[in-house]
Amino acid sequence: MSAQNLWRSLWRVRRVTEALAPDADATAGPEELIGSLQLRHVDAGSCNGCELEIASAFGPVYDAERFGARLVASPRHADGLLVTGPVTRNMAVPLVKTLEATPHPRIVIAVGDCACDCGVFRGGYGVVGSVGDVVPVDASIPGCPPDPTAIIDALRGITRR
Amino acid sequence: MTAASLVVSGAVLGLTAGVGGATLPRRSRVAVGAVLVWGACALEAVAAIHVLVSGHRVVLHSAELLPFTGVNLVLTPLGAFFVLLVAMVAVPATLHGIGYAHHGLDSRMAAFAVPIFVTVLLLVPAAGSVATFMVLWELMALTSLSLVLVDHGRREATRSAGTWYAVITHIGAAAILTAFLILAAHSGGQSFAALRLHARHLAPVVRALVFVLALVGFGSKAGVVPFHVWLPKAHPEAPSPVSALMSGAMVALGVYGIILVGDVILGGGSLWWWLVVLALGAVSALFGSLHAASSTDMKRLLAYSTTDNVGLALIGLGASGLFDATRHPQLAALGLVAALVLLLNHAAFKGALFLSAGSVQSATGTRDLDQLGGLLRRMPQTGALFLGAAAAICALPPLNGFIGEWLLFQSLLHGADIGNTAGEIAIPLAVAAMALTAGLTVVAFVKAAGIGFLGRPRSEGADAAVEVPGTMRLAVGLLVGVCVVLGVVPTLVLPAVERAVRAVLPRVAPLSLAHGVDLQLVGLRGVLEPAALAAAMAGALFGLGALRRALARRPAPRVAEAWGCGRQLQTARMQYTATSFAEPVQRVFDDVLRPVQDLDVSHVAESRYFIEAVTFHNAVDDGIERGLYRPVIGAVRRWGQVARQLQPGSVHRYLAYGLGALVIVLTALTVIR
Amino acid sequence: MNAGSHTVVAVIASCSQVVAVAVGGLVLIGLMRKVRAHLEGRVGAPILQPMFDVRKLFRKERLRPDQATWIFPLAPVVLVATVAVAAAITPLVTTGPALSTGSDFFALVYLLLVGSTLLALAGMDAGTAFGGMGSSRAVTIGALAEPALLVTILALSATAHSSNLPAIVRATLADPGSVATPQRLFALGALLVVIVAESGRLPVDNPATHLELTMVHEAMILEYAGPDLAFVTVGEAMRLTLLLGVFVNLVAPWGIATTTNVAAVAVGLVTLVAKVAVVGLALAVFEVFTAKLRLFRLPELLAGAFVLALLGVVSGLVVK
Amino acid sequence: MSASTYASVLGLTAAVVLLCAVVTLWRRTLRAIIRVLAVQGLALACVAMVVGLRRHDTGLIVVAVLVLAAKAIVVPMLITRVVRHDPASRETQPLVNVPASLVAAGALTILAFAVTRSVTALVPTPAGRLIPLGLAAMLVGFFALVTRRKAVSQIVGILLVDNGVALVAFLATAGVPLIVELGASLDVLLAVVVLQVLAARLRSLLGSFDLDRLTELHD
Repeated sequence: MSAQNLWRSLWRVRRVTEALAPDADATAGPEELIGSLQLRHVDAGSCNGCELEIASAFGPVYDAERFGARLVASPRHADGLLVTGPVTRNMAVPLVKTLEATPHPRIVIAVGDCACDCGVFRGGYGVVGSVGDVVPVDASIPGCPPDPTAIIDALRGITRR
Repeated sequence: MTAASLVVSGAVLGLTAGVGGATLPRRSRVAVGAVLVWGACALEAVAAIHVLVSGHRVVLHSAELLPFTGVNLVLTPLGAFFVLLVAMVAVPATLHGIGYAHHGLDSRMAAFAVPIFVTVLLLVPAAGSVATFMVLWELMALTSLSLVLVDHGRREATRSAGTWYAVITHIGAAAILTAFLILAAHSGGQSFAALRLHARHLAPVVRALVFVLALVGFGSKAGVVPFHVWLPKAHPEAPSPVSALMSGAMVALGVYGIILVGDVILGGGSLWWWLVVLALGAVSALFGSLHAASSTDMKRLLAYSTTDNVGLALIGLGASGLFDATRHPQLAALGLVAALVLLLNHAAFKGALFLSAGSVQSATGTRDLDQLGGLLRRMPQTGALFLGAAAAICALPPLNGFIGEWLLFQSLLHGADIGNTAGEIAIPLAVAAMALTAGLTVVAFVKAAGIGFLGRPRSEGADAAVEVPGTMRLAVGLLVGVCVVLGVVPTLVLPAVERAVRAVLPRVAPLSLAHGVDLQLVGLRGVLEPAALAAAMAGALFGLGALRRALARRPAPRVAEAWGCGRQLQTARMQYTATSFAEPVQRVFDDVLRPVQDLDVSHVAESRYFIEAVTFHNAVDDGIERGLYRPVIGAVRRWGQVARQLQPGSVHRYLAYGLGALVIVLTALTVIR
Repeated sequence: MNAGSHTVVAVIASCSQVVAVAVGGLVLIGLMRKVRAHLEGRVGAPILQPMFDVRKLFRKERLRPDQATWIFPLAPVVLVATVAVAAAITPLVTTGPALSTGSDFFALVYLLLVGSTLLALAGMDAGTAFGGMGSSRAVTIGALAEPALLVTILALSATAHSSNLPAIVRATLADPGSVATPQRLFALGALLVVIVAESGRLPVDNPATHLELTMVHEAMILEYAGPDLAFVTVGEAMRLTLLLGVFVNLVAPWGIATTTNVAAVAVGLVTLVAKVAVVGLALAVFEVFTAKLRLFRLPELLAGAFVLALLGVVSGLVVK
Repeated sequence: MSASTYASVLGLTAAVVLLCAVVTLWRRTLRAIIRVLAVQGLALACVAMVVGLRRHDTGLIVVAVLVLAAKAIVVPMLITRVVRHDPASRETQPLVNVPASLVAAGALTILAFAVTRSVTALVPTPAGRLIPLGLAAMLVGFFALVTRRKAVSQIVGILLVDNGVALVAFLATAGVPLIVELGASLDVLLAVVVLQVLAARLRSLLGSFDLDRLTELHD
C-alpha cells in the first residue's frame, strides 16, 4: 500500500478511540505507580482468548495507553505482570523467575477466569493451579475472556486516571 | 656529563644488561637485566630530552669501534622523539617481563636478547650513517627474531611465524640497503648528512626509485599492507613483553625510516610519492581494522590493529608530504605532527594492551576470546587497565587516542581545498577511510573488552583466573597513565613534537599548537580544550552519580539473576561469542573478508526432527596472504623440487659436477683467449 | 559589558541548553508518541507521559544482575554525563556558550561515542544472549555510520574553513546563501540519516519493539531497571534532542543568540524549542510511513548517506 | 534574476539531476525508479529553463518545455505502461549489490570531477562549472545500464545517460541547437518505444523482463 493511500485512509478515519466514563472505583495500587504503569505480559498457559482481548485493550479502539499503561519487553522495565491462563507445569518456574526479575514496587494482575481460578482447566493434569497459587496476585480480572473495558478499568484503578 | 657520553654510557649499560642476563643464575637474570635496561633507557631519554630542549644535535664518531666504517651516531630532534617513544615502551615492557619470565623469557637466550633488542631500538634513531644504521637495523631484526622464536620448542605455529618474519624482514632489509647504496654511490660519504647533501642533485627517476625501495623496506618493518602478513603471525607467538616492544616501538621505527629517507634525506619529493603513501596508509588502516574487528584471537586482533594504527600514521605522513609538495608548509607540519602523535599514542595504548593480553594469557592459559569471559570480576585491576587502554585506542575523549585522531582530522580538513585536483580527491577519501577505521576499531575493542572481560567465563581456565603479580599490573598501569596524561594535557609533549617536526621541515613557521592547556592551530581555525573537556566530563559524572544516589528511593541495588526470558537455566554458552559478535561486520564486508564457514547438523537416529549436535566452523584468513604470498611460495617450492633432481646423494655424481665445472671454466678461458 | 558578565551569561546559556535538552528531550519523545497515536487514530498517552515514567522509575528499586561488574551501573551515568557536557558546549541557544571556543564538531561526535560505547559494554556485562546481540548490532551500525558522519562534517566545515561549531553557525548567519548550496543540502541530508541511525529511530531501529530478536538498542538495555533505566531513557532522549538541535542550527540558525545578553539567550531558547519541535513532528510523521529495515539492508541506507556526503564535498569543489 | 540566485538555482537543479541518478541505483521497485526518472526530467527542464531565461534564448526555453513534456511526462508514462502488467516488479538481484553500486556512484562522481577540471577551467561561467555534475549523472546512468537486469531498468539507464548528456549540453554551450535536441529526444523516444515492444515480447515469451533469460533464446 503506497504512501498516498495510507494518507487517504488516515484522513478518512480520524479517530476510532471510544470515550470511556471517568473511572469510579480506585482499587488501591502502590502510590508510586500513579499515572505510569509498565506491564510485562506473561502467558502462563492461556488459550489466547485473553491475549486477543489484551491486544484490543491496547489497540486503537480502547487505547489503554491514554491512561498511562504500556506493555514493555522486559520485566526489568515493568512495574507488574499481566498473567493470563492457568499456570501450566512448564510455565510455573518461568512465571516465578519473571516476577523475581521485576523491581519493587510490583504488582501481579491475573487476567481471565483461568488465571483467577483455572476456569475450565481446573484439575487438569498439566495445570499447577491458578496464578494465585504460584505468585501473590494483587488484582484479578474475571471473564472468559474479559471484556477490554474490564481490563482497562483494572488498569485505571492502578494508574488512577 | 655531556649528552654524547650519556648516549654512549646508555648503550654500554644496555649491552652489560645483555651480558648479565646471559651469565646470571635463572632466578635473578631477568630482574637484573630489567633494572640495567631501565638505566640505559633513562640515560638515552635524558640525552634525547636534552636534544629536544636545546635543539642541538648530538654528534658522535668513533672510527675504531666498527671496522672500515666506524660508528657514526647523530641524535637529531626527530631521532630524539623516537628514542623517547622507545624508552616509554621499553621500561614497562621489561618490568612486565619480570612477572612474565616463566613463559620463556628467563632462558639464557631470551635474557640476553631482550636487553640487546631494547638497546638497539634505542640506538637506531640515533644512527648517523648507512653502515651504523644497517648494522643496528639487522641487530634489531635478529634479536627480535630470536625472541619470537623463544617458544619454538613447543609450538609449530611459532616456527612458521619465525620463518615468515625472517623472510619478510630480510627482503625489507635488502630493499633498504639497496636504497642507501644507490644514494651513497652518488654521494661522497656514507653519512646521512652527505647523502642528504647530494640527494638534491639526483635524477628524479633515481630519487623515485630510492623512495620506493625505502617505502618497501621500511613498510615491511612497519607492517604496512601488503607487507603486514608477518605481524598477525609473529606478534601472537612472541612473549607479550616482546610483542609490546615490537608493536609499540619497532613498528614505529619503520615509519621513522620512511620519514628519514623521504623527508630528511630526499627532502620531500614529487606529489605522487605521497599519494602512494596516503593510499598505502588508507588501505592498511581499513584492512587492519577490518581484520581486527573479525578476529577472535586476542593478540592476533592486537597485531592487526597495529597495522591499522600504522596506516593512520601513514595517512598523516602522506598528507604532510602532499601539502609540502603543494607548498603548504603549515599544513605539512600539522600532518607530520599528527603522524608522530599517532605513533606516540599507539606506543602507549598498544603497549598496554599487549602487556595486559600477556597478563590474561598467563592467568588463564589462553588468548582465544571465545574461551575467555568474566575476567573483570576475577582480575579487577588488569581488567580495568585493559578497558582503559581499549577506550584510548577507540579514541574516546579524554584519552590520548582522541587527540591523535583530532589532529589528523584537522590536518585533512584544512587541506581539503589546497587547489590541487589529486589532493582534493584524495582527502575526502582519506577522511572516509579514517572514519570507517575508527568505527571498526570500536567494534574490535568493544568485542575484545566485552567478550574477554565481561559476562560469564567460557572455560575453566577463565573461571579459575586470579589477578597477576603487582609488577605486571604496575607495568600496564604506567602505560595507561601515559594515555591519560597525553589525553588530558597533550600540551606537555606537543612542543617537543613540533621541535622534531621543524627539524624535518625547516621552512615551517612555528606552529605553537600548545596554548596553555589548549590546542590551537595558528593560522588555521581549530581549537580543542582537552583539559577543560576532561574536567567537565568528570564534574558531570560525579554530579550525576550523586544525583542518582539522591533521587533513588531505594539506593542499595538488589542482586538478581540475569533476565533470561524465564529460562530454567542460564549458562555461559548462551552468551554471544567473539565470533558471533563479529558476525554482522563479517557479513557486511563479506566480499573483502571471504570467511570460510561450514555448518553441519547431525540428527538422532530415531527422527530427523531431533538434532543431536550442530557444529559451526568459521575462519577468516588473510586475503592478501592467500592471494599474493601463497602462489609465490608454491612456485618457489616447485623450483626447489626441480633443483633436488641434482642431488641424488651419490658422491661420484657430486665429484662429477666439480669436474664438469672445472672443464667448462677451462674451455671458456681458452675460448675467450 | 565586561568579561565577567560575559562568562556569567555564557554559563547561564549553557545551563539553559542542558536543561532545555534534558526536559525538552522527554517532552519531544512524548510529543512524537502523541503524533504517532493521532495518526493511528488513537488518543495516545499524554505528552508528559515520559516524565511521569521517569519520575516513577526513580522511585523504584535498583537491580544488579549477578554477573554484572561496575561497568553496569557506570554506563547510564556516563551516557547522561557525556550528552550533558555536549549539550553545554554546543551552540544551541547561543553561539557563545561556555567552552564554546573548543566546541568542535569532531569532539562532539566522539563525546557522544563515549556514552554509546559504554552502553555497548554494559549490554555484555550481564552475560545474557540478548545483551551481546544488541551491543554487536549497535557498534556495527555505529561503525557503518562513521564515514558518512565525518565526511559530512568535512562538507559542512567548508564554508567556515573550520570544524568549530560556533564558527560554522556564524558563517551560515553571515552568508545565508550558503544554506541553499547543493553542498550544504547534500551534507544535511546525510547528517539526518546518520542522526536517525545513531539515535535508534525508524527505519534503523524500532524503539517500541517487544520482540527481542528485532532489537538493536532495546536489547542492550534489557537488564536496566529503576533509576538506572531512568538515566538511560533520559540520556537517549537528550542525545536525540541534541543531535536534532545541532541539525536545525545548521539548517536554519536564525534566532540563535549571537550577543551575550540574557534577552537574546531567551529568544534563542524559544526559537530552538520551536525549530526542534517542528523537526521532531516531521520525524514522527515520517516514522508512521516507514517500516524497520532488515539489519542487513542498513548498509544500503548508510552507504547512501556516505555517497550523499561525498556528493556534498564534490559539489562543493565544483560550485566553489 | 540576480547573478547569485541564478548560480545557486542552477547549482541546485543540476545537483538534483545527479541525485536522481544516484537514487535510481538505491531504489528497488521499478515504479519508484520511474518516479525518480520523472523528477530528473523535471529538474533537467528547470536547468534548461533557467539557462534560457538567463540568456534570453527563446530556443532553449522551447527546448525546456519540450524536455518537460518528453522526459518528465511522456516517457515515464510509457514505461509505466510496461510495468503496469506486473506492478510488484522489482530490481531484486542487480549484478552489483546496492551498497557497492552506491559507493561506485560516488567514485564515478569523483572521476567526473577529476576529468572535467580542465574543461571547467575553459568555461568559467556559473553554468560551466557545473559540467562535472552532468558527466557524473551520465556515468552513473551508464553504470545502472551495465549492472541492472530488468529490461525496464535498462531503459531507465539509457534515459539517465541521455539526461546526463543533455545536462552537459545545456551547461557547456549556450544550449544545443533546437533541432539537435529535438532529434536526440525523438531518438530516445523511439528507443523507449522499441524497448517497450521488446519488453512486451519478452514478457509474452519468457514471462519476465529478466534480460539474463535472453540466453535461453539462442539455439
